[in-house]
Amino acid sequence: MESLTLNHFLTLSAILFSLGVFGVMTRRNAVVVLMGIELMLNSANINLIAFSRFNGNLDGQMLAIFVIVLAAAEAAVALAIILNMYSNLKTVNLDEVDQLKE
Amino acid sequence: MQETIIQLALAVLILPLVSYLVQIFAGKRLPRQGDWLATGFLGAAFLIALYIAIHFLSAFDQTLSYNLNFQWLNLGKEWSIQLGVKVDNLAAITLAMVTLISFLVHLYSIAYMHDDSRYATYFGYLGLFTFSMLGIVLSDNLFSMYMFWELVGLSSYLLIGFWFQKKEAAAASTKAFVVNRIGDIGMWLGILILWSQFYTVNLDEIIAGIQNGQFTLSNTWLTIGGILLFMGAVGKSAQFPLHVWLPDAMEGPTPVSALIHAATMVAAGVYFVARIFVILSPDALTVIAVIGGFTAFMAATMALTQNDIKRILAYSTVSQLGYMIMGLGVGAYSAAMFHLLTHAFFKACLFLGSGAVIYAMHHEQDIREMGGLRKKLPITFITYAVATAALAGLPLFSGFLSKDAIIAGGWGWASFHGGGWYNVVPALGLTAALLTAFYMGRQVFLVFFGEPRNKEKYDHAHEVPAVMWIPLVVLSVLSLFPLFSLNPLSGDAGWFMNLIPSLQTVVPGIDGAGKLTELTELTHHAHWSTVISSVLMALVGLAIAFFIYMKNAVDTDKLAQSLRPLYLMSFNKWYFDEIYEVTVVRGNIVLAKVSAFFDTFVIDFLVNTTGFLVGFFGLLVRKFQTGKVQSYIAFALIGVLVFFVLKGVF
Amino acid sequence: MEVIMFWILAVIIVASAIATVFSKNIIYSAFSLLFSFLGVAGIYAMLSADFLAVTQIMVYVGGILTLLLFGVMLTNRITTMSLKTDVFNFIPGLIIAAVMLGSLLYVIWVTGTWAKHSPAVWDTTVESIGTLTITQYLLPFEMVAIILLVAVVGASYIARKDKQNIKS
Amino acid sequence: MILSGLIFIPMIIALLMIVVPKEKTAVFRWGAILASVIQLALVAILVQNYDLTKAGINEAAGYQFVENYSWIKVSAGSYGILDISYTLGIDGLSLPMLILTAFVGLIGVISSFSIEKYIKGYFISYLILLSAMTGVFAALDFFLFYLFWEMMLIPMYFLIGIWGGPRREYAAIKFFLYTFIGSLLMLLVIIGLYFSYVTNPGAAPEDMIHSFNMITMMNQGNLVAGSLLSVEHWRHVAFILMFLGFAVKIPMFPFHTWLPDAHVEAPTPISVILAGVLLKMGTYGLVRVLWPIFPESVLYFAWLIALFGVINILYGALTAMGQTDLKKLIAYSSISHMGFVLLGLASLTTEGTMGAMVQMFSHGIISAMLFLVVGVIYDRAHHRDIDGFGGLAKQMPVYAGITLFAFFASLGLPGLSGFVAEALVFMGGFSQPVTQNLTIIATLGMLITAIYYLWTYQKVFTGELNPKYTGLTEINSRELTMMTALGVSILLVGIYPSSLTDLMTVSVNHLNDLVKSAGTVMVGLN
Repeated sequence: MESLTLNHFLTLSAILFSLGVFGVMTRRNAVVVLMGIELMLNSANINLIAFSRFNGNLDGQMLAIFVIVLAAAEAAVALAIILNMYSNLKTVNLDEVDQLKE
Repeated sequence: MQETIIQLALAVLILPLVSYLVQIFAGKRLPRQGDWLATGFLGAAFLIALYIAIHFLSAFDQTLSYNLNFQWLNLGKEWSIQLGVKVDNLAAITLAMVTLISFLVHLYSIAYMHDDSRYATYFGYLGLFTFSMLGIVLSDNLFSMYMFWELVGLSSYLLIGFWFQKKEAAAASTKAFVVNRIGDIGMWLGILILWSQFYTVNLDEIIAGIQNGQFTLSNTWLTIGGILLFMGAVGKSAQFPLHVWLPDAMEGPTPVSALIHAATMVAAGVYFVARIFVILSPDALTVIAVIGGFTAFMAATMALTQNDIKRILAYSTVSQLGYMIMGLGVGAYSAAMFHLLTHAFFKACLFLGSGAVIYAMHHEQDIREMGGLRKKLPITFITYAVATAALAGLPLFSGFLSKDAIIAGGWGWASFHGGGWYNVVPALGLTAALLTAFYMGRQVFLVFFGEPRNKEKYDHAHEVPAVMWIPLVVLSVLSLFPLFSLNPLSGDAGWFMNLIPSLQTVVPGIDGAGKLTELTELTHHAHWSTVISSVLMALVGLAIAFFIYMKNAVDTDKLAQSLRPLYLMSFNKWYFDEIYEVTVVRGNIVLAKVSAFFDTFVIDFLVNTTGFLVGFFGLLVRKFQTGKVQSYIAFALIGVLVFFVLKGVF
Repeated sequence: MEVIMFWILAVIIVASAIATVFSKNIIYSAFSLLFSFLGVAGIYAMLSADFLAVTQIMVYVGGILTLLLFGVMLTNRITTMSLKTDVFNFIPGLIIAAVMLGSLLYVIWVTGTWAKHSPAVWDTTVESIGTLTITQYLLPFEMVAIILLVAVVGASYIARKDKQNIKS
Repeated sequence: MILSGLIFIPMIIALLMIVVPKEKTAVFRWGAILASVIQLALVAILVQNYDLTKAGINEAAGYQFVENYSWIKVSAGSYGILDISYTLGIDGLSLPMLILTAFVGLIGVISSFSIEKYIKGYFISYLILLSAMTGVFAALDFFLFYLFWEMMLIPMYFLIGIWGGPRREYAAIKFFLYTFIGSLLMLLVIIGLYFSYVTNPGAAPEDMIHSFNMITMMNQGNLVAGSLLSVEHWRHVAFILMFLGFAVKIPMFPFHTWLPDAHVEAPTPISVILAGVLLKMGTYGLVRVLWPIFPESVLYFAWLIALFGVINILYGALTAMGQTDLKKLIAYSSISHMGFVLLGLASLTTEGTMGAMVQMFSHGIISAMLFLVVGVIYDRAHHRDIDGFGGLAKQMPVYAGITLFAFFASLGLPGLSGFVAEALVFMGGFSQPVTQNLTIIATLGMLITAIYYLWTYQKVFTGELNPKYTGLTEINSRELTMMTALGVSILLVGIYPSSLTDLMTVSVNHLNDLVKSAGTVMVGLN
């Protein structure tokens, strides 16, 4: 068995990302969509950290930290929006929400 | 002396302008609405002009002329636009003539216009007109001549439309200005041709330039230029085919007709052609002669059947202007100028006389309603008769001298060109003389002789006041032969023909002096036969009129019936108005409507369609805005993918 | 050893991610996501990013996932409504995701040599990250701090019950 | 500092007005008067101190009252250095336009006293418009020029869209979109010019200073070798694009249809400004920017420009004849008259160019007067249908006289300013073989113009008085004051044109020499 290369990680990250995309695209429940987004962010972080390692410096890791922090903030805001949406529209199903239209 | 004369000439020019400004801005507040002031200004102008004229007459030098130039516009190039005044014999005499008639018309108007509500304005307009006319007379260059030319158009517009409440007057004024403008455009193009060649507008410099062969284009262009310049005169002097405005212009007050449409403004065209006479090529002159001769004949036929006393005179004016133009065309320069002068006096006399008749008849203008007025209006009758005799070309009167000289010049010109169809031009002139005598005879017999046809108006008629008949007397005296030539049968020996000799052309390739000598020779040769034939024509014309309208030898209605097509043609003025109405006026309106339609429904339609298409596209694109978060994400991702693919492909 | 470790983690991550995405029950999704996050943390550890691995577990598992679960609980009335939720736009989603995956893999494999450096091995990165945070990355750090503050305030503002809504 | 003052004083006063409560209408009215009077006074100072011997155009030293401050200077790596400066200066081409702006601006303010709606907003917009217009005429930096150019659009949009007639929104949007597309075309070329001209040609790419200064662009030595606009056919393309940008403003057939709509809907003072000043910006742009920067294209396209000029003259006049709305008629006559400017500029002779410049000024004051004339009757009769009046000369003799004066001025009566302009244009056009035939055709415009004005006068003022209008009041003293001021200036330019032309002679000659010499040299450029 060969040793691990960067491509392994990148491929993993690509698969994870695509799954995230699929989730975001197809799920009806806003919370699950949010989960898909988290998956995508995670895949990005894998990339960053892998690059960081194979570049020999910590810039990627630093960036990943910021991503994690922002993801937390994002999750908080997004959930707040979902709660608001729920209290106003009585639903969290995105296909029933088209308030953005006009 | 030069400076004094120039200053005096400028004073003559400015006085009417001052009169205009005073009358327009302060006239209403002056006692008697300022008529005395305007008349006084013009009287002063006349006296100064007379002084200038006497100066020139006493010097009696054919080449005497005074110039003053100033730079009007300098654009930093080697050329500049120089305006200026030039006083020579012709200008001095015309100056005196214009101011005299203007003064007399002012005087006459005091009574004639007395009840008008815009009395002060009227005198103002007269001043403006006189100013513009004097400007043309004094200009030494084409540019300022053109400027004053248009100002004359403006003042005639104002005066014809003076009684603007009358629809006809308003329409006539518009027509006059527009028709004149057609001619002016031609004139302006002519000026442009000369300008683009010489970069000067000064006439003397242009003449010198052409004489020295600096006109680099072919002689055809010189002909075209000449004809274009002549177009200005066609408009202003009411020559065929732009004569249609003049009869309509009779809607203006009668003194105005006398001033503008008989004596001065219409003479401006002739004066202008005289000023450019020497640069006209033989071909251009032929065109001018033919148009002049034709106009003289055509207008005379139109005058035969009119019933409005002023309209007869109007057509007669067109006809007489045709004579002058013809005279210039055939090279009888001094004869034409002579006729300009004599015609101004007797035609002004006729118009003012007709005004007196109209005034006495309480604004009745139809000659069929008049008759027997010689008893009621003796002074008017005598002066009118004298002027009629002059117009008809009877010996002993001024008109004979000049008209005869023109026709003789026409015969001379025809034989210079070897006869043939060239003879048609003087023949037309001669025929017109017959017709003139006839229609003037008709008018005088119908108005002053016979029994009154409208008893009521006749009974109320009475002789006009002194301010009105004094001008008549002055003008009729000026229509007598001794003032111009001691020989009643020839003007050749008179002071005018000697002071203002015929000029020789400067067009390259022509022996000017030789041509002039030969023309003079041939004209002289034709003199006696012309005298006899034209006297004969005049007498025959008068005699026919006498038998028809005095002796009632022929029933006029029956005559008209038997010559119906000819009668109608004459009565309807050869249908010119109708033809123009259908072609030019309608054509213009249609063109205007078409372009307005085009603008709204084609161009603006395209513009709005573009706007609509953009909006429609927007509506289409709006469909993508579903309001669903996931579709937005999908679009974003598709965009990313497209980018990917494109990056991969290229 | 390392390779085997990677494969195991990869399988865990992908499998639980698939479960997250496809599961009809939200609760299952959330718990699958937990495994996915843990697996990613393992990958971080393998890439000698110890600090990040710990952070991942703490923030994602401890924070975000809990938050998500709260979200699920608060927005679904368990008594009245099933926690099940279905999938829609299946085909377009699949196509886009597949094309995305294809392009990504294509780019990864075509490029081949991403690595500029042989894999670095750090004993611990905590110290270096700490140093970097307050030196080179001070400004972003401060900005992130502000963003967090704003997010906290904003989130609580958005999520608060509207008084008028309560009345009505 | 005079120019900056000239530009910004109205704006400062407008900003001060913001804090004034909107009930105090007198403050806004007299504040606007104050701004305009200050502007006029400053322009008078400019004229007083103006050196008639300096040409300007493409010589930085020839400009006067120059203000030059570096504004934005950024290095853009391999794209060189971005250099935007605040450069103002005037020469013989801009001075008359500044006089016109200040003069017509004041007339517009006086005329604005009749505005009754949202007075505060109106005067603030008006003053900002005034600032922007002045800025366009004084700017020498393309960036600044464009900035003022766009700044003018917004107040104009509101002035038409809020204070206009019944279809004001349509008109305002049409005006805005049309002119905006025009300015986008212009922006495109400005950017192209920016990349193609540098102040230090020959330097390394990253050291090249790309300036927006117009004067830099007028010197063909500043072209970067190999740049887009050093290729002849691209230069032609750029010329056409920018020309179209200005053509919308002129407005040139077939891009003119915004004008009648805008005029018809705009309130009287805005029509006055629109016709008096705004239209001149298009033609000013031509002489200020296009002619010196693309001399060879000018020579190449001269006949086409002249052709469009003649189409403008005739088409505008004919369409005017077909109108029944008095204001629309005058709007179309504006189109017709702006054609003379194009024809004159295309002739590339001193007379022609000077004629075009005089026409710009003269049309500014004449059309201002014409729109005021229409405003007077509209205020009283509340309609503008030419066929709906009749015999007004009896009821309002002074007004009729003034109208006749304005009409005759517009149809080019000698002694009034329009004639000087037309005469010079014709002289210039006729003496150039390229434009000769077109000039001959253009003279027909003189006739058509006369016909429609006189017909209009005949229909509106002559004949029996329409009994509906026996109650109309004569023109009042405020209106009379404006008319008199305009009338006197029309007469002054008409009788003594040197008073105007002397300001421009040196610059106009220099411009012509530049276009002719540079144009012939450049033709060889590939």
